Amino acid sequence: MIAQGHPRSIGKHVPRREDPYLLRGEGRFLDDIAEPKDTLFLSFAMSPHAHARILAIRTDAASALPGVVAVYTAEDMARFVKPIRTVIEIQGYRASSRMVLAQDEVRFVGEHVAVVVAEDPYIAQDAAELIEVDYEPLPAAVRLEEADSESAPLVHEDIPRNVMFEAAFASPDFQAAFESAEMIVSETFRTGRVAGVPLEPRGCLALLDHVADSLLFYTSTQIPHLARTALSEILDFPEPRIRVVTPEVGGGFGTKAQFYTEEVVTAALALNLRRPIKWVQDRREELLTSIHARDHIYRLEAAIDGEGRIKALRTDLTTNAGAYSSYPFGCTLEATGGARMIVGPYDIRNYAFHTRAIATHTCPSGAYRGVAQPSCFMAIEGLMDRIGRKLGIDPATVRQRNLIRSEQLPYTNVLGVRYDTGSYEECLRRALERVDYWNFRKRQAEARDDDEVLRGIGICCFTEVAGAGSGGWRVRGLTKVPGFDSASIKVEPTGKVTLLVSQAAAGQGHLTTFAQVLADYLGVKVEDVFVSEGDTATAPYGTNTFASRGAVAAGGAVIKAAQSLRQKIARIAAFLLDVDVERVELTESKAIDKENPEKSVDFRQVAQIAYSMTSVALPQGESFGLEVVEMYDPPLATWPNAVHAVVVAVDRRTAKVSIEKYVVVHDSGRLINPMIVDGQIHGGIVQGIGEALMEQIVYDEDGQMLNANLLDYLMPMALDVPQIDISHIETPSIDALGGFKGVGEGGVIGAVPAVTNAVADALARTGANINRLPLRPSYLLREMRRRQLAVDGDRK
Amino acid sequence: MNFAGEHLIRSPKHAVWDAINDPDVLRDAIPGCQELHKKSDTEFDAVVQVKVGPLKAKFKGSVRLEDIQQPHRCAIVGEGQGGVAGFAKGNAQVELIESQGATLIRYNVHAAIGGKLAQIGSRVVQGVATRLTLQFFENLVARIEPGDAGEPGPV
Amino acid sequence: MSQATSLRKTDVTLTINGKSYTRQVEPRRLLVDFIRHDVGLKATHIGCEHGVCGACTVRIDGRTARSCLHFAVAVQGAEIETLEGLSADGRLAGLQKAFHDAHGLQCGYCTPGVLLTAEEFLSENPEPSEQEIRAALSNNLCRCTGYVNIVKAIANAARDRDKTTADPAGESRK
Amino acid sequence: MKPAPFEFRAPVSLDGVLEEMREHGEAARILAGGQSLVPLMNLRMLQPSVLVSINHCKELSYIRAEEDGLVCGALARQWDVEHDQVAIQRCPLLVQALHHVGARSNRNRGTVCGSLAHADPLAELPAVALALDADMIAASSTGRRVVPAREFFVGALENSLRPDEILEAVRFPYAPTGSRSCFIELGNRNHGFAIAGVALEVTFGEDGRCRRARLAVMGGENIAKRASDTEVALAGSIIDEAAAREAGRLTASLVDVAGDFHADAAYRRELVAVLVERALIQVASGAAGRARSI
Repeated sequence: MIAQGHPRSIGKHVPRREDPYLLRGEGRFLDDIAEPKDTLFLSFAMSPHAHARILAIRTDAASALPGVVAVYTAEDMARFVKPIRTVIEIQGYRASSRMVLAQDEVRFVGEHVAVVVAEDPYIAQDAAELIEVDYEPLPAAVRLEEADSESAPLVHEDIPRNVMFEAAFASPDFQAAFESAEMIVSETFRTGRVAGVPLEPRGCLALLDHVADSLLFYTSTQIPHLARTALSEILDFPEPRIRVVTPEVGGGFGTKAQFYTEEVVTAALALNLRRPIKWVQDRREELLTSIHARDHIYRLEAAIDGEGRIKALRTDLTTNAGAYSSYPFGCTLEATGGARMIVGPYDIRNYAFHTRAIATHTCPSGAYRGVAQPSCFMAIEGLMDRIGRKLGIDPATVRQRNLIRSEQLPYTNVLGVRYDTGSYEECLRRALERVDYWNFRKRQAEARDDDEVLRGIGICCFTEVAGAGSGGWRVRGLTKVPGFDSASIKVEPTGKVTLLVSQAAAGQGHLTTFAQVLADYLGVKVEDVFVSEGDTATAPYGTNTFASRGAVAAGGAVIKAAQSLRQKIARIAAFLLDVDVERVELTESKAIDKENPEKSVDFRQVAQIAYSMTSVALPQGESFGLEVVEMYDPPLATWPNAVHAVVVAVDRRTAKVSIEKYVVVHDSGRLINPMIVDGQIHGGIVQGIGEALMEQIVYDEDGQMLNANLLDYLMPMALDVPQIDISHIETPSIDALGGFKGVGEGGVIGAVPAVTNAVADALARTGANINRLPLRPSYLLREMRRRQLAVDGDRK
Repeated sequence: MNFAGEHLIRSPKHAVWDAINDPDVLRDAIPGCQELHKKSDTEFDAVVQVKVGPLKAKFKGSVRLEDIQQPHRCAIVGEGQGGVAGFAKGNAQVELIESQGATLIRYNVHAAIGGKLAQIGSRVVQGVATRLTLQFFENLVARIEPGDAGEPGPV
Repeated sequence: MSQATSLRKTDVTLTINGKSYTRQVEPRRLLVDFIRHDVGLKATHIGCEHGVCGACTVRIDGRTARSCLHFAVAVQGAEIETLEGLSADGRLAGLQKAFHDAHGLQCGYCTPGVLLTAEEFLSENPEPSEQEIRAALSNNLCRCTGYVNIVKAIANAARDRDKTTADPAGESRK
Repeated sequence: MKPAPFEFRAPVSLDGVLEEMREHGEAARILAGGQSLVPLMNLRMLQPSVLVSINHCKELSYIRAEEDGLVCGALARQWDVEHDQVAIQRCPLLVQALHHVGARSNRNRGTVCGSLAHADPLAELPAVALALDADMIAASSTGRRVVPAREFFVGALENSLRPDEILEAVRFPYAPTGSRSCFIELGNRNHGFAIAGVALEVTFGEDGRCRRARLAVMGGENIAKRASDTEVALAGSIIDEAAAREAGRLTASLVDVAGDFHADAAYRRELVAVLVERALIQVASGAAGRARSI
């Protein structure tokens, strides 16, 4: 319950307090931290083969290079490091463990085979190139389409047909409903493998405190607490003597929400050599070894009625897990996510899925922004358009007929998941209006067949899983992911407020948004609140930052802590104001007597009493200090929803796509800072535009990556981005404290399907069937020509 | 990377076949070949220095003749470790067809590169692989045809 | 530093933000590493080391340049400027305020390079169109903002800058 | 990635540079702007043992309007040439192409000669040099020689300079008065490496017919190529839509293209045809850069 009468901070465009030092270039990112003089630097030798047996490793030339201190292989590391094992308690999952350096066998190009420790990063790389490795190349399972066949080479001996995870589901009367429907519409969708590519590659710095024999570990991460626990288990080193500190992070997007082998090696070697160790990744390594995502095949079948309503939907999903199950989310997150989230905002009562994560000799996959949702919504929203084309009903109308209606909310979907509130119909209605949908359709119908430019419009209606609590992670088998987050509030003796949260931002503006929440729920001026996070020595334990959970989980924890601390402050203030506690109201860092507001005491005066620093003693029974820590476990998940509508123009001769109009109507429940929410949506949309039009990690049939550089892994630049028109609907969550729903991933989830559908719509006239990403001009022209050849063939 | 082509050699089929199996001929034909030692009738150890403008990579590996159907058809398979740059392998299916006393040599090449060369230079290296293949067969032709064929024309 | 590498080291003196620094480094020492690690000015960031992302943008003799594509030894005698220098003497105040007000940054890793690129662009194009701003930014990679608010911030800075620097004779406008 | 070690030389005179190249030749590389060279060194694809910087050779830093063409010295920065009044007036194709060369900060430091000597298959300046029959002035300690563009570019990243030679300067012939030119390229992204590109200059006669067309095309794994047959076909004709389309088709059949994951061969060939057609239409419609006599 918000402090009444308090000038609200939540909902305001509060400029970010992070900006001033970042704009002066004073933000300290990982490699900016001044490392001690005796710091040693790491460089890894990487496998050039996708699959090979390691016959011999000769490190003498490398070790002999002046400036090199040591060279380690897997055997050396095994003495003091255990393999990383991703535990996922879900039926159908086969765990695989991974040594921090490849042992006996390399399983993807770029896998680390040895590590050099040297006095200078340049020398470390010189030495890494002197390491000679004799490989016996072995056949590699690379193409997802073939990796689970009988004859496919095995990535792990103990995982038959490379099926690392498999699960199926069918709602009670699915089969009957599927067979009774009038018509089946089916399609296969193939999404391209992409990577998060944060502008700051990964890196870490391990420092030893000899006296306390403890480890101070800086790492560019989104999961400081989870990383600390993992380090302790893998190094067998007491968790209380590990302190993980998150520096400024130059973008994460999920890429840094994994725990990587290099972090283990850096910490282990610091402990072993008793010297500070620093490792900074370069871009080539980052593209080769940071997690990839979205390498998926969807086969959808929808049983529909004459009106275009989906009576029953069947999803067959295959995801590429890569060589190992990444830590902590593993290879099941995309496979379960894609299969479970695809029903989205649609009232689909009969649903069945069969989903699998297949191991291949490629870089491990992991949780990149949106986690499977951009792909699964590309599939379902592509199917909605095809239903429309088959029945001659406009795709917007098909969606209107399938959407869950507001009067059905709260709604429990076919997988038993509860959508508490939402604005599915209203978002679609407003998006169609703002994109001037029906006039566009009119103009499109009048367009001539020989126009040089083909225009199309694409829609994506979606829900986004966000703010998942412990229930949400357990249901996915991810028992190592706690689900709760926490906040510690201290009103200091001087009356200022210290807020510590279990998060680790990478540009989301946490220091500003959590101060806004605390200001409203504690009745303190926002400028009196000082937020800090990311340091496990100060911030309380929590699940940290990924999957659009910050606002919901940590926001909720701040509210819970504020509500409990308010009582104590009000009691002490009532004592000072000599009034009944019900008459006390906290506002603007003051406690006022509601009945005569000019009578008040400020937080400083209350704090002085609480810290026993005045002549007046604390009232009987009151404890000292003004400090509280609260853990908050959000509901199973919150469900922001949105509609993206996009108009594209495709040059018929060059098949180059340009985005002419981009409209978003978004509902993230109650918005804390709309300016920051819009920034998250902009960034997500542009990553989605990249994923749809140009981004792809390319492996050849031998498992060689062909674009581990930014000239060949194309991402959108300023000239590729349209004007983006965002409008908000605020339907607060009734399950999550504060009514927040989260927004981190909505942008990318909506953009991939909407842009793909727009291009497919533009080319539908040419008969091209656009169902795979990315939509490079070469692919689009080939599809246009394929049908034209067929047409020419018929005409001859 | 796959590419194909053919060349007419003004000498009889058996002479072309012998040449393809002769290490001295292969050493002259393979562009940048510095060493070629016979390990067996069908396998040779090789050191090849590939130079593309500023890029230089030395490949140590082997050249093997496989699926030999004398004197009609065989596969010339080359594999080399380029140390840090990565590795390269090529498989040239070669077919000899008699035509009026001369021989048409038809080839279908599949080449693949691995390691850093593939990750960074794939765009440039592809053109290089095509050109080196053409050069190989042109050198082969020049080496086999009797002297009166004169200087090989400007490339 | 170990004895071996010192054989190949030479004394390199660079003028950075008006101050002269002499360090003993190898000829291969990249300018960005000299600035960041040998001198300790950490505002200039590394994003790719192959000249694509723009995070390492500095100014050499008054013009923007990618400091990952230069060797320190080869730019001796030149005037190097980094965000720290331009920010200290207030030249970027207008841009910095515009970026703050328009939420033109999120993680801040690309921001130094973007600010230097924008400053050079605005000093030569006082009244740019949005498309011209996008073209000027078309080689500074940002993965967080989707460029929307960066373009808005630069447009706002141009508008405000126009008011302050426009003199009646209009020389300032090209 | 950090570059491999090398010895560094920074002679202050051209003779000093030529002396270094004579001594080290094969093992040495010239460092001018470094915008093409240093990325390859940082990625350790290229590990010269000696790097000869010409940045301290003031005598090589010039843009001279000479009798028969604009001469850019080895240190002429791309940005300076792009804003040189004579270049703008009399070599419009060169200036149009320079707009596409990398980012502003690349062009501030990158040199025209450096880009030409590097000879990347998808670089714009080699296509312009070929189209305009530019002359490359190669210098070595034993003397100078003029290498016409068509003999200078051998292949991807390969020019015909001897190991002890440097590209001292390049001469771009002036565009004939009344000629019009344009440079078009297209990539998978709106700025960055192209998939195909066209450098075109057309001189029109009084009757509006094409008196001479100079056309070079880049598009595949090999260096840019002059489309001489198309030039012959265009000579004397009115450049209308049909002629432009036919010229595009003819040029596409001349160019050897190869596919890769960015674009398959068929697409590259079709793109060359479309870009040539659109360049011709743009030049014919007068929308192109017009060469003015001073």
